[in-house]
Amino acid sequence: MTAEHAGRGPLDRDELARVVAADIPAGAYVNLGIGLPTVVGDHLPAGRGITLHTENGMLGMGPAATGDDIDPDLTNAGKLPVTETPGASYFHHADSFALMRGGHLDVCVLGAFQVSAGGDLANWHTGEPGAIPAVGGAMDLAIGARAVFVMMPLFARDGTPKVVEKCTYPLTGLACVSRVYTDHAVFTVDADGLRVRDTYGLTLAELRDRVGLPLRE
Amino acid sequence: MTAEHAGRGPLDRDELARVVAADIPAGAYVNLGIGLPTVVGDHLPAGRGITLHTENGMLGMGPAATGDDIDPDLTNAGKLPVTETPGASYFHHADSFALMRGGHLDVCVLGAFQVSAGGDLANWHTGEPGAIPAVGGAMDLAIGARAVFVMMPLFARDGTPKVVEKCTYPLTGLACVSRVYTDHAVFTVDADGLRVRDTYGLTLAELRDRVGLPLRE
Amino acid sequence: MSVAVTDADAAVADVPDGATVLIGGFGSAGQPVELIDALRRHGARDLTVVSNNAGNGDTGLAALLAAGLVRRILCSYPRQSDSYVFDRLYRDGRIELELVPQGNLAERMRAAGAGIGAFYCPTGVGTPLAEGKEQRTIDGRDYLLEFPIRGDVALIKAYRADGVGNLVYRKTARNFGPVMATAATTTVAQVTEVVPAGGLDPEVVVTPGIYVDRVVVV
Amino acid sequence: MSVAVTDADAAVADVPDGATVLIGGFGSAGQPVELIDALRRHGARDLTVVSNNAGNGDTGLAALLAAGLVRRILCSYPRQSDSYVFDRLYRDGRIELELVPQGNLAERMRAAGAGIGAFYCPTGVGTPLAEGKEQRTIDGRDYLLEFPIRGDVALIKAYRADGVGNLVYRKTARNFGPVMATAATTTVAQVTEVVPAGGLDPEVVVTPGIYVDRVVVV
Repeated sequence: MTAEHAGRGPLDRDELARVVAADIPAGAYVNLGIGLPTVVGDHLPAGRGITLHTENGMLGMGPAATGDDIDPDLTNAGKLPVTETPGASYFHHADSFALMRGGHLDVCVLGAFQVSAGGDLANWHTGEPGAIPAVGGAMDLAIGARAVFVMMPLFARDGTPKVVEKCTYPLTGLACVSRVYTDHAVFTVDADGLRVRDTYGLTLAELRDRVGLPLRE
Repeated sequence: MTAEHAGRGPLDRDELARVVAADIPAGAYVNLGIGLPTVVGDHLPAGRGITLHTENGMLGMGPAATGDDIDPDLTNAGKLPVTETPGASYFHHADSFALMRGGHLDVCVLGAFQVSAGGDLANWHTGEPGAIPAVGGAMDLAIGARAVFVMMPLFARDGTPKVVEKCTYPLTGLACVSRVYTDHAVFTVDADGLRVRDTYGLTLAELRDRVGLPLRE
Repeated sequence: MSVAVTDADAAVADVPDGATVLIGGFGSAGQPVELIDALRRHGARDLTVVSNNAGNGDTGLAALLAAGLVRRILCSYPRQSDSYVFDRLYRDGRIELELVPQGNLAERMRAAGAGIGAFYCPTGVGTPLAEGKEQRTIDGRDYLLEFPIRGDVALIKAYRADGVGNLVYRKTARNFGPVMATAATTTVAQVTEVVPAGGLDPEVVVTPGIYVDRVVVV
Repeated sequence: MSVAVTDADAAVADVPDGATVLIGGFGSAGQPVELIDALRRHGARDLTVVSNNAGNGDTGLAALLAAGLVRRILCSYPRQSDSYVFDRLYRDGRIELELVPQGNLAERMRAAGAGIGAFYCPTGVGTPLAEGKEQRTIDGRDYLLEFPIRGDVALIKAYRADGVGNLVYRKTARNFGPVMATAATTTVAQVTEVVPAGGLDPEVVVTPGIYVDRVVVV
């Protein structure tokens, strides 16, 4: 059953982050990708025992560092200064990626250019001529985390949906996305394709019309 | 040129260990296998900066522990209590064997049942019916150390040479032995076979007669 | 996440018959004797055990074997001066042995924990332990293809835990513990002490708490 | 063995033209700037550099690139807001790029240090980065075959060394240092301080001295 929240506008950035944050299970180990997913960290409920991993080599990452707490040796995957929480640990890159690729993270949250109905992810490269590619840990997270949450606007600037039948951007991983959180709808992904869990600012019928894909309710 | 030391008896256990110890380069990282090779540790000259590795997870192993220094959490590969030296470090088994297999040890010293003229090593299993096999880290050391020194009596109890054309015991590693230290002779091994560096208690001619293999001088 | 701190019997109460159990230790150093004793009391049968040795004397792993609960063991060095329990079972055909070179035992468990599907390793080429394994020449050197070893449960011994399950070890008792913790679905660590989260320096944690499910103070 | 303690210029003086140089750091955290500057002054040409990023601003790795000494770079994330030196060289066709997923960069160097000939890894299956790689299905999952990355020299930044070259790091500046130290023929570490052997707790050493050839205090 889809929950339609049509009598309101689409989710703003913080509202979207709160929806994602609310879906992260208590006690989970979580990696928040660079960019939009970082905002989720500001909305994780206290006391739920959620531990943040940063792939440059730390579990138990705390909030962004400010003022005197800024330490150039303590940064997140976006190379911004962060803090440590009690119970944190540091490890080298091979250990950090073993943790990611070995299936030990409960959830990762990633931005995306496109997600296909089958859960394929495209988030590392526009593929445009002259664009300099950069992949970082995106492919490792895509295949490694037990649940891959994507967080993105539902529509590109030109209005085309970013949830697609088949990705046209270069892929990051195959059939790896579990859920897609967007400003206009939350989707779950399984072997049968996309199901709409929530809509925001439009009805399911309107969503189907604008996305143009089979969307189960 | 072979150095013949015929005017004396064969090397005893400590003399043999001293010959091996004298050949370990200053500054070397060394693993001494269980059994006879352990004796080499007692004869390493001080001040040569030789560091001992034990595959259960330590660099900078010191001499055997006695009395109050015995700590059940600090043992060597033979499971005997040992000590640590200044500059020691501990690591887990995957890291310890990565170090061994990655070619970082300068020398390992191993016991053997047989060594072939081509440097094949047999030291883990008699292959007799009913014998329980046990390999430990022998195969990892054989392929991993930059130089593999074998230390053994030249003749088995029945008088047959343990340096052979082709091993009849199950192999530990192929073409991996660099030198063979025995009570009656020291051999170097290369692509052309065995060369006799020293004899003890017999002449080169007598050695050739008893071993029955082509032995270069 | 706060780690579950429990007693030894509760910590192994859900190990099912037929489970693969990774058991830490090199000889007696790092052997989680109290957890093994609890597993024996629990009585799960047809176990596959992965451990470097096959027990010493009559206690710990040897007692588990003597109780007839272990169908199969993967280890590198079963034969020791006091491994008479294993020796008897093996000669009587009452336990299967898969002999694994020590480095492969460690690296195959690391592979399981790290998501590696298989790896090429030079250990054992040309030996009887190469039988049945794929061989490949890479850059002029021969390698054997080795596959991961995964556990349903790992029983390990560490020195101290903190409240989120971070572990530090003591000297060479560290041995297989950190690797096994990554390779099992459920990891149980026996420790001498649990300190609050923040009580271990983040720089010196050897096993991060993400790999530790239950802690038992003995 | 006592580690050689030297100055930055002496530490890189024997790096030949055409060398493969592993350079630690994730962005600026852990980047061995003083060693990179010395390598630039040394002037070895046609270098292949392996590093997570391709330089920031005009200093460190970016300056090495700007000096025209680097023919080829393997990295996971060259494009950053201030990677204009690399960007220009790349667009001008004056530097080759091999883009390697970050986990493969680390694991391929670990493999080099650990004697692994190759390994099967799930990262990148079905993506453009799988092109030209062998694929194999193991237990129903698809993997790509990845080969080791070896260095002639590794330049890394640690926090403290002791007299035998044991290293400890600081926070997330640890990143690639410990892995690169194992993967290079010669490893040079810049540190803030060298303490005597015995001055680091053996339990907390991250990189054992066997992997460290030269130490430079900056």
